Amino acid sequence: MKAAVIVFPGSNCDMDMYHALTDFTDAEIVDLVPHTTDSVEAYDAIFLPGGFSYGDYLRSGAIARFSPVMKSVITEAKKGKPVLGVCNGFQILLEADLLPGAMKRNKHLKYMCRTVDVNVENADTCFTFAYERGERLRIPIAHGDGNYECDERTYKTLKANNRIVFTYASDVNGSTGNIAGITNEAGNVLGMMPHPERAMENLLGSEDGRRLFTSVYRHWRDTHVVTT
Amino acid sequence: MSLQLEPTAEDIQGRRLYADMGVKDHEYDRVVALLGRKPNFTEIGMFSVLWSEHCSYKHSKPLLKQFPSSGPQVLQGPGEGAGVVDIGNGQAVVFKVESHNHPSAVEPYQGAATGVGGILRDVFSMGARPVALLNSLRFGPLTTPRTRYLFEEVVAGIAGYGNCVGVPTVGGEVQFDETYDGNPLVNAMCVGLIDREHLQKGVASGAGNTVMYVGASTGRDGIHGATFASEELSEASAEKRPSVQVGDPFTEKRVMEACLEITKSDALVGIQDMGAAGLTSSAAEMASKAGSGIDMNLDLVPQRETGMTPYEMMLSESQERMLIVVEKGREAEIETICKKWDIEAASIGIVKEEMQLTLTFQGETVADVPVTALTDEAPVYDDVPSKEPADFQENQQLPAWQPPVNDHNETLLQLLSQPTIASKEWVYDQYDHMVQTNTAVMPGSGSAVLRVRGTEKALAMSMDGNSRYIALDPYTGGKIAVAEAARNIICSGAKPLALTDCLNYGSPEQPNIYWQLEQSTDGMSEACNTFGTPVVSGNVSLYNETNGEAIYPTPVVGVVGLVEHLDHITTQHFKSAGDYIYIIGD
Amino acid sequence: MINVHVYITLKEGVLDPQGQAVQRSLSALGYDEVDTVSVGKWLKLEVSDGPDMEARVEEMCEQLLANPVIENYTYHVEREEKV
Amino acid sequence: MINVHVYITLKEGVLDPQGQAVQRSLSALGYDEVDTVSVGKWLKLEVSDGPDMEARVEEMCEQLLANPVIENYTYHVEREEKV
Ligand SMILES: Nc1ncnc2c1ncn2[C@@H]1O[C@H](COP(=O)(O)OP(=O)(O)O)[C@@H](O)[C@H]1O
Repeated sequence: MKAAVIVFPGSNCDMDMYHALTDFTDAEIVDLVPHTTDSVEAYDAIFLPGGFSYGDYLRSGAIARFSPVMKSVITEAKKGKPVLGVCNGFQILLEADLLPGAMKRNKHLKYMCRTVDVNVENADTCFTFAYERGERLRIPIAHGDGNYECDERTYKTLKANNRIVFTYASDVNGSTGNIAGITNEAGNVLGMMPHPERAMENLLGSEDGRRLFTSVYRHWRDTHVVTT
Repeated sequence: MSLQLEPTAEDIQGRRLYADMGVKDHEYDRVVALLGRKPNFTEIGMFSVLWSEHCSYKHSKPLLKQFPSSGPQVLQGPGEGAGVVDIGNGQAVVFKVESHNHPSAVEPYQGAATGVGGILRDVFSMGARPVALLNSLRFGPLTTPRTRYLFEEVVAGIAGYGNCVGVPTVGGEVQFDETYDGNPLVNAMCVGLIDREHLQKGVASGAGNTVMYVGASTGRDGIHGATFASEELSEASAEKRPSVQVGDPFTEKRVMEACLEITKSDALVGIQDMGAAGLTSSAAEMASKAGSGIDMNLDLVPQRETGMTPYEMMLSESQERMLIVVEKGREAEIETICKKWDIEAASIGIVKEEMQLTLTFQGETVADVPVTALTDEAPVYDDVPSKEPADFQENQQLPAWQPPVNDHNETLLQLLSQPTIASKEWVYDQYDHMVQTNTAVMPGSGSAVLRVRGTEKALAMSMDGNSRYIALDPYTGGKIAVAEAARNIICSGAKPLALTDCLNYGSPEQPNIYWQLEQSTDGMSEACNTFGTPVVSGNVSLYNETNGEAIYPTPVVGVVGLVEHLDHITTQHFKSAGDYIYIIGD
Repeated sequence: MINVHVYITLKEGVLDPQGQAVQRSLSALGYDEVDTVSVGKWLKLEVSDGPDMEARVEEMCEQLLANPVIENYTYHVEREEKV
Repeated sequence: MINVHVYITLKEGVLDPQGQAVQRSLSALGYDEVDTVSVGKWLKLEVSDGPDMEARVEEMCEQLLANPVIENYTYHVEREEKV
C-alpha cells in the first residue's frame, strides 16, 4: 500500500499520522505530500491530518479546501480510494463537499483536549472492519470546532444508510446525534473528529486507534494482493 | 525629509524626551559620553530599549551571576536563546522560560499568546524542535469580573497559540492571590529537542556575510514593549500602550518549520529571534557576541504599514520575525526554503569588522552606534541599596500558627474548593497536550513526561513556585521553590538535569524588594548547588507593581529531568485499593 | 478602490452557541432587554472596480467567504454618493 | 423588539492575520482585484426599545461586545422607515 499524508500549511498532526502508518501498518510507502502537489493518483490511500490549516482563519478547513492538491484528492475519492480525514482533515472534507454537513464551534465555545468514549456504529467500512459494531473505544479529541451540524434530511439519510461510523458515548461538543465520524455514500471517504493516530500505544493512554489503520491496510491487501 | 517631524538631538536633551522612554538622566549622560555626541531620536530609542531592565538586566545581573550554571551535562548556559543540556545518544534538550506579564495585563489574550510565540522562537532559533510548552500563571482572587476575564482570556490565548502551532502544552500551575490583583503573571516555558550537531548560536560573524530578515513583516506594533515591560503598571499604561501586538500562530508555524530547515543548512552563520526590542536587540546582540558590526539598510525591511520611520522599525515588536546571518553568496538557499514555507526573506544588511551598528534609510545614515555601547556598556547597578524589612526578624520570632481544625472532612473540602488547590482540568482541557504523540504523563500528575521517540528515554518537566513562602522568608522560600520542582521531577521517575527560572518581583529600586531578590536568589543558588541542577536559562520581570503596590516576590522554577527508561515512569495517582501508603521525609 | 462589505451569519434555524453565550453574558451584566444575539462576520474588501465587480463578489461569497451549508451572506458596495 | 447591528473591527495598524489569509486565498483563486481584506464581527441584537436604549447599547459595546484595546465598533439601530 502506498499511503499519502497530505501536509497543508498549518497541519500539525501530519507526523503523528505518518508514525501511525509507518510504525503500525505494513504500508510499503508512506509519503508526506505537500499541498502544492498536483496529483495523488499514485497512492492507494489518502490521509488528511489534523491541525490548523491556514490557521483555520475564516472557517476551519475553508481555505485548505482550495489547496492545489485537493483537486486530485477529490478525483481519487470519487474513484473509490480510501480517504481518511481526521479533525481538521474532516473539516476540509466537509468544506470540499466530499462529506455532507458543516462544523460549528463546540457548544461550550472552548477548545477541548481529552480522551473520550467513542462508539463504533458501523464496522463494515474499509476503515472499521477490524472493530466490532457497538464496541466502545477510548480515543482522544482535540478541537474547538467539532460541533457537527446537518439538516434533518441529511441526518436521516446518514442514519438510514449506515453512514454514521462513530458517535460519542455522550454529548461532548453539541454535535447532531453525537456524531463523531461519517462516511460518504460509497463508504470510501471517512471524516472523524477523534484522533485515532493518537491512540496507537498504551504508553500514551490507548491503542484503540490501531485497528483503524490496520483495517485500511488489510482492505488494500485483500482487494489488491489477491491470492492467486 | 520624513524625519523632520522627529525631535532633534537638542530637543531630546533640552526637553528631556528620553525620560518618556524610561531613560534616566545619568543614563542619558552616559549615552552622550559613549557616543561622543548627542544621540538622535532613533539612537536614543535604541538605547532606551536595550538598556531597559528587560533587555539589560541592569539590576539583576550581579544576582544572576551567582547561580551555578555549569556542569558536565550543560552544553549551553545562560546567554543564548535558551539553555541546552545533554541527554545522551547525541541528543540535547533545550529550554527556557519567559515572562509576558505586562502585555497580558493590558490585553490578556494577545499578551499571553505572544508570550508563547516568543518562547517558542527562543527555542527553535537554537535549531531545536519545540516538543512541549508549560506555563505558570498568577491572578487575583476569582471574585471580580475583571480577574475572571483576565484568567479566561490568558488561558484562551495560550491555548489559541500553542494549539495552532502544534506544540503540546503539557503542564504548569495557576495560583490566585490578592497580591496579583492588578498585576497578573504569565510565564511561559518551552522545551525543545535537538541533535547536538545542529546546535546554533545567535552570532553575526564573518565580515561580508549577509544579514537576512525572515518571517512576518514589520508594523507599528508594540513599540517600546521592552521598556513597557520594565515599568510599573499604572493608569497611564493604558494611554501609553501603542498598538498591541497580535500573534499569528499560523505564520509562526511556518517560520518555525522554515527555521528548523535553515538551521540544518551550513549556509547559516547565526540566527536569533526578534523578540523584545525587535530589530535593535537582535542586531546588536548578534554583532556583540561575534565581535563584529552590521550595516543595515532599513529601506529593505519588509513593512506592513506605509511611512514607517527608522525609529519605528528599530523598535517595533511585531511578532514572528527572525534575524539570520548567512554566508555571502548563499542567500538564495535561504530564500528557497522560505519560499517553500511561504514566508518572507529579505537581505537587509552586511556584517563588517568594525564594531559599529550603522543604519541607513532613504540614502542617509540614520543611526551610527558602537555595538558595545548598546550591549556591554549598558549600565549595571551592582551597589543597589538593599534593606531587610523592619518587621522581618520580628515575624521570624512568631510562633507557628496552628489552624484550628474541628471537622477534618469539612476542612478538607474547604481546602479543595480553593481555586489555587482545586483541579485545573478547566485549564488544561483547553490545551492540546497530546499533539506530537509523545505525552506519556499528561497534565494532572506532578510533572509531565514525554517519551523521546526512537529511544527508551523520556523527559520529565514541571514548573513551580510558591510566593507566600518567599514573602515570609525569601532565603528559605528560594530553596523551597527549587526543591519543590526537583521533587516533582523525581516523583515522575526522572533525575533532575537543570533548571530555568523567571524572577517576578516588584521594583528593584526599592531596598526591601532588592533584599528579597538577593535573599531568594541566594536560597535558590544553594538549592541548585545541593541538587547539582545548574540554571541554564531564565528571565527576569521586575517592576510588577500596581499603583505603588508590589506583588509578592515570585520566582518560578522550571525543571527538566531525564527518565532513563520508559519503565521508570511513575504517576501520582493511587493505583489500587489495598496498596500501602508511605510518607517519606520529615 | 471600492469598499465592499460582506456580512455573513448563520442560517435561520441553525443553533448559534456564540450568540447564546453573548446573550447570557449581557443578561448577567444586567442587560435584560437583549432578547437574542446572533454572531456573524463582517468582511471588508478593498476591490478595484470593474464591469462585473458585483458578480465576482457574489462568486467569492459562494466559493469561499461563506459556507452555504450553514451560512447566509449579504454584501454592500460602498459607492461614492453621486452629487 | 428592535434590531440593533453592531459592527466590530480591528483598529488601524493592528495585525489582522485572518484578513491577510483570506486575501491571499482569494488571490490564489484568481480574484486579484481584491487588495486588502479585514475580518471583523457583526452582531445582531434583538432589543426591547426604551428611552436610553442607544446609550445602553453603547455601554454593552464598551463593556463586553468589543475589546477597546484592539477593536473599534459602530452600531446601527434598525428603525422602521417612517412613511
Ligand atoms: N497553567 C497550566 N497549564 C498546564 N497545566 C497546568 C496548569 N496549571 C496546572 N496544570 C496542571 O494541573 C496539575 C495540578 O496543578 P496544581 O493544582 O497547580 O497542583 P501542583 O502544582 O501542586 O501539582 C498539574 O499536573 C499541572 O501540570
